[in-house]
Amino acid sequence: MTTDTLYQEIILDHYKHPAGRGLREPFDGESHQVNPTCGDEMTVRVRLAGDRVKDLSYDGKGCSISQASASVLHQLVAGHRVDEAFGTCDAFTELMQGRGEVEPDEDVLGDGIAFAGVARYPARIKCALLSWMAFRDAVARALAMAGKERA
Amino acid sequence: MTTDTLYQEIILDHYKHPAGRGLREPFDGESHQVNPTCGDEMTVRVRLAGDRVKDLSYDGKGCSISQASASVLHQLVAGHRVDEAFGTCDAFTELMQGRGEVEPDEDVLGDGIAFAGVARYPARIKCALLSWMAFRDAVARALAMAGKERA
Amino acid sequence: MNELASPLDAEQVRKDFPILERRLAGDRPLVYLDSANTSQKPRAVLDALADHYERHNANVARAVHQLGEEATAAYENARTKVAAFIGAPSRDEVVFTKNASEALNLVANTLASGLAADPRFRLGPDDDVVITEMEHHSNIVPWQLACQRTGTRLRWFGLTDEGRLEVSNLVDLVTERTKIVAMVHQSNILGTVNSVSPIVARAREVGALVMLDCAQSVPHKPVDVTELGVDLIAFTGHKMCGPTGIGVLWGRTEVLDALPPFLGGGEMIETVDMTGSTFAPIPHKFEAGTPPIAQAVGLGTAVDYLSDLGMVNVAAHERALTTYALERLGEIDGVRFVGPRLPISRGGTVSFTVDGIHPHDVGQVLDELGIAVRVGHHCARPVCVRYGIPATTRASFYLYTTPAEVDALVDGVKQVQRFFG
Amino acid sequence: MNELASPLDAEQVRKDFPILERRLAGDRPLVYLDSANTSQKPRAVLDALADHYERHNANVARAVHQLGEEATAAYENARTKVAAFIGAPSRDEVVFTKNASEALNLVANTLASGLAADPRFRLGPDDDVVITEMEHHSNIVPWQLACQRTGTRLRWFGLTDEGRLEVSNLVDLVTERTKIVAMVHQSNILGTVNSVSPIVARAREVGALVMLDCAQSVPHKPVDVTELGVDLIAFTGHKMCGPTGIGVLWGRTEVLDALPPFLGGGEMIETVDMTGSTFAPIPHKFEAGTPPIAQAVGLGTAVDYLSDLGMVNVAAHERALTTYALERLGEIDGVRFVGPRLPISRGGTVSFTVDGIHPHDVGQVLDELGIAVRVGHHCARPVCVRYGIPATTRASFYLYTTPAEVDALVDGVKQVQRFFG
Ligand SMILES: Cc1ncc(COP(=O)(O)O)c(C=O)c1O
Ligand SMILES: Cc1ncc(COP(=O)(O)O)c(C=O)c1O
Repeated sequence: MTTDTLYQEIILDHYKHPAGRGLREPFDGESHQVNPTCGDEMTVRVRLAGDRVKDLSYDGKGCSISQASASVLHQLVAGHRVDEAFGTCDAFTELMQGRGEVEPDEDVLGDGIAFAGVARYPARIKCALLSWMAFRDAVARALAMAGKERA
Repeated sequence: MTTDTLYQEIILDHYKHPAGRGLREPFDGESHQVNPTCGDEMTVRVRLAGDRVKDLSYDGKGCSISQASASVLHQLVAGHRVDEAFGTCDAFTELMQGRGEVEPDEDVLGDGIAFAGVARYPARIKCALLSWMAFRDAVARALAMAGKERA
Repeated sequence: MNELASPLDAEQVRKDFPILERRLAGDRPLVYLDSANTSQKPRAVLDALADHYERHNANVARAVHQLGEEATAAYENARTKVAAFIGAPSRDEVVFTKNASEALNLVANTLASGLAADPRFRLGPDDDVVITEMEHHSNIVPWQLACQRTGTRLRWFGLTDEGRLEVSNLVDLVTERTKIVAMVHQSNILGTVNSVSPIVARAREVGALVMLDCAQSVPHKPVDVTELGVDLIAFTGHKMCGPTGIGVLWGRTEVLDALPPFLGGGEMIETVDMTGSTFAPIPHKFEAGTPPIAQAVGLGTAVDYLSDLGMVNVAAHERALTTYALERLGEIDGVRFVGPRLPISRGGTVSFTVDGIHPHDVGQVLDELGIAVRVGHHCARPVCVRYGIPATTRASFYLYTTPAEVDALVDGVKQVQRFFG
Repeated sequence: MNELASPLDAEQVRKDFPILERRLAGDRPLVYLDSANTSQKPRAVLDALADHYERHNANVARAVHQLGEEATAAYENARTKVAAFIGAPSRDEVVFTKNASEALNLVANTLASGLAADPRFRLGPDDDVVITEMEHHSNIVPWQLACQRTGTRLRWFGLTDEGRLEVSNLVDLVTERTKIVAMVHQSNILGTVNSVSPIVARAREVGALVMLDCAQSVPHKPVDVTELGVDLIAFTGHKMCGPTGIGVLWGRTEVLDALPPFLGGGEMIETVDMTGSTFAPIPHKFEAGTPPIAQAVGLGTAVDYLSDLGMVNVAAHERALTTYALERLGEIDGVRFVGPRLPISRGGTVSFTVDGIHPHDVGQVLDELGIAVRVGHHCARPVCVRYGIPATTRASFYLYTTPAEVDALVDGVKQVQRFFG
């Protein structure tokens, strides 16, 4: 293990040039997540259209891993079907919790495979997952709200 | 250290044939003491006459050391002047707390010198002192009561 | 007797415990019959402690550095081991405390605090807490203090002359008023193992929680929390080959989730503002401050050690010894047992009195012979009061105890009688 | 720099600490700069633990046997050593807890319980508790919980931009309503050492208690409770060369006597009846259950170790290192200190940010170089909020830290900047 396993070029790129960063209006669901050990924070908003994630916008303070991960999240789920996005979420979570023993599928995870090394750093897994947890929660809130409105 | 250091013949004698045992009426002060570690209990009554301890009566449950010590206490203080009795108390307490390094004075402590070995058994010191603490407390109560009556 | 119908080779086991080679005053070998008070530690546990401090020592859950990650992994791994050892469905249900007493106090205290959202977890003046007359002080005083604070009524099961729980009044005692039944699994003074299921059944009928004090059962026999069907248990590391300074509270997730936090600070928080804080999920919610890290690692190793021997074997070994000890001690004139006389539903803890001789004197003379027993009320004074005695002498066995040590005890008691005769 | 104006020979001291020979991933030597989180342990402490478990292990205060007497003597002897170490007038004023957090909670909890006879020791809705914005969570959350239970108002001293206590409003803050001022002696994030005497003087005027969190001062400089003139202090063994699993509460006799019991059970009682109990005198009143026996023995040895080196020398060594570190780190463009920039009234804990790089990333790259620092809010989140930062990188020094390690840190930070630049 060296720093390079963790800080892949792709990660540093996303960190320095994040995709889709910034909180945008309108949105259907929002979630704010905190990493208690380090004080990192991440807010994620989703805008749904039918069965699709029309936009995912985000903002937060945190380390390169959490920032880059949010950028990759945006790249992978914005414009995609909600069920597909949840599948990607599952795959990314599995990769993170796999102690470095899970082989990532590039077709599903795209740039996300660069995070494979993070799984070997227990203290950083939460950083990588922060935005993904917020995304899941934001969609759940959006759907709950929509359900209420229909009722 | 062997059992014989602790269980001197004199101690076993007092244990098997205690002097002055039993609670007697009338009395001027009474005290009940408990040893929390083993549940031993001792009640001591004093009857005062002028500056003298006219009688000291006692009863309790406990080990050979606590029972023999009460018997020696009776022997040493019943009939003696209160200030003398307190002097004896001080000497006995000093002996017990002296970690086996205090040379007991037979003139003051009489059979009490047999307890010198107890000082080397931290768990038993409290047993030996139980009746003596009760005696001191009983006299204090008697004097306080007398003071109140005079006032 | 030298042959015991035991699946354990105690002579072999003894080699794992350095202290058992200790010579006492007068060059006497140590006959340690006080394991219910605290157990001795195998070499494996001492090595684990040394290795932790010499190679991996760091604080947990706070560091991104290598030592911190190693220490955290070791600490959390100990939690996983303990959870498996007691059959806990989730490792998050295992909370490390400083001893069993803290675990018991944690529950009494949080129920009494009034801070739980759900009223089932708040004690009040219309409620009862039910304990038993054979509890250790650590499962009496916390409830007395809790009841004093909240006006809750404290009730208890009495004892039969045989040293067993009097359960004939179960239905009158455990009622709709009862919020929690807190009772000992195996008595540390009587040796009695309580039958838990009828009480759990009744508690379920009336919606009461059940907490079991397993300080004397988890070290000595297989304990499976799922099988027991209780809500909470407490036990302590130092009685099960582990270090001092660590205990365990196990609780069902729903129950631990519902209890408000106990001690505040350190890593038990989610976020802290000067004006208010939110708390971490279990188990961390109940682990304020730097936990007993090295001690958890040691306890994890102790659990491995016990599991390797097999708790079924440990229990069988102690049963054989107890049978033998009850038989041999029972033959001595003037020896009276306090607790079950038959080796049925009881553990390897044998309390007795010797006619006309105070336990302090019994213990003292035994000590001169190198035999370590405990004398006193064993932190269960109500039991002594119940049986009208000031104290008992208690011999307690563990996996390293041999029948020869029981023989030494029997000979010792006879010598005591000669001495004071 | 290789020569430090320090009275300690750190190279010699390092030989006492086995872990400092540890090689990390990539065969890097360990540069341990996280002692404010937890300290490393000298061989003497590890030997004392092993010797205790291998030769003297038994429960305390309960046994008449030889091992029990030895364990009790060792445990109580540790209390005597700790009392002498902090200048306590009586050894009975030293209570062993599981960590500093428990000591702080003990005081908050017993004040909030409402069980004290004397109203000065009962918190209520007309009272204030005063803390500071630079407290560790362990001295915030207990008071938040206590205030929540009792309706007491929580107030706090703010911080200056320099990282010092804002005391200009002392008289408005500490008033007749104030029951207790609870504050940190040395901040674990800022390094600031607070000046205690003006606050004690004001507290005395209004009849408030003063409790000092000495978790970061007792390990690093001479602390004399009598000189400080406070009522209570808390500290923790693992930060002062001692084992995990032990902390200390010291309190003036009158204060500890007046506080009601905290945890119930075990040896904290005088007598127990099913209907009510009475309690042992201090310190045992506050030590429920089997205490951290081996850990107390280890802490006693740690205190001996520190005393032999001399706490004045330890403090001087750290001052020299801190001066050097502030100077060298201060030369790096983009490094900003959080806490006093001058080595005056501050300890060897240096928090900083690196422009544009998150502390997690700083810590991670340093770790790859074998340099262990802590990153995050250091359990003092309000300080981060106060200074508008999410977290800091913190290097903290101890008696085994060398100037070469400071150099390694400085080089490491530069490498971090290159990496993310
Ligand atoms: C200032 C301060 N107070 C309290 C604590 C809590 O100490 P412990 O974690 O040992 O309870 C710490 C250390 O974490 C600290 O730095
Ligand atoms: C039945 C029982 N419960 C609770 C305890 C308390 O355990 P600890 O002293 O480790 O808190 C003990 C042991 O002393 C015990 O035997």
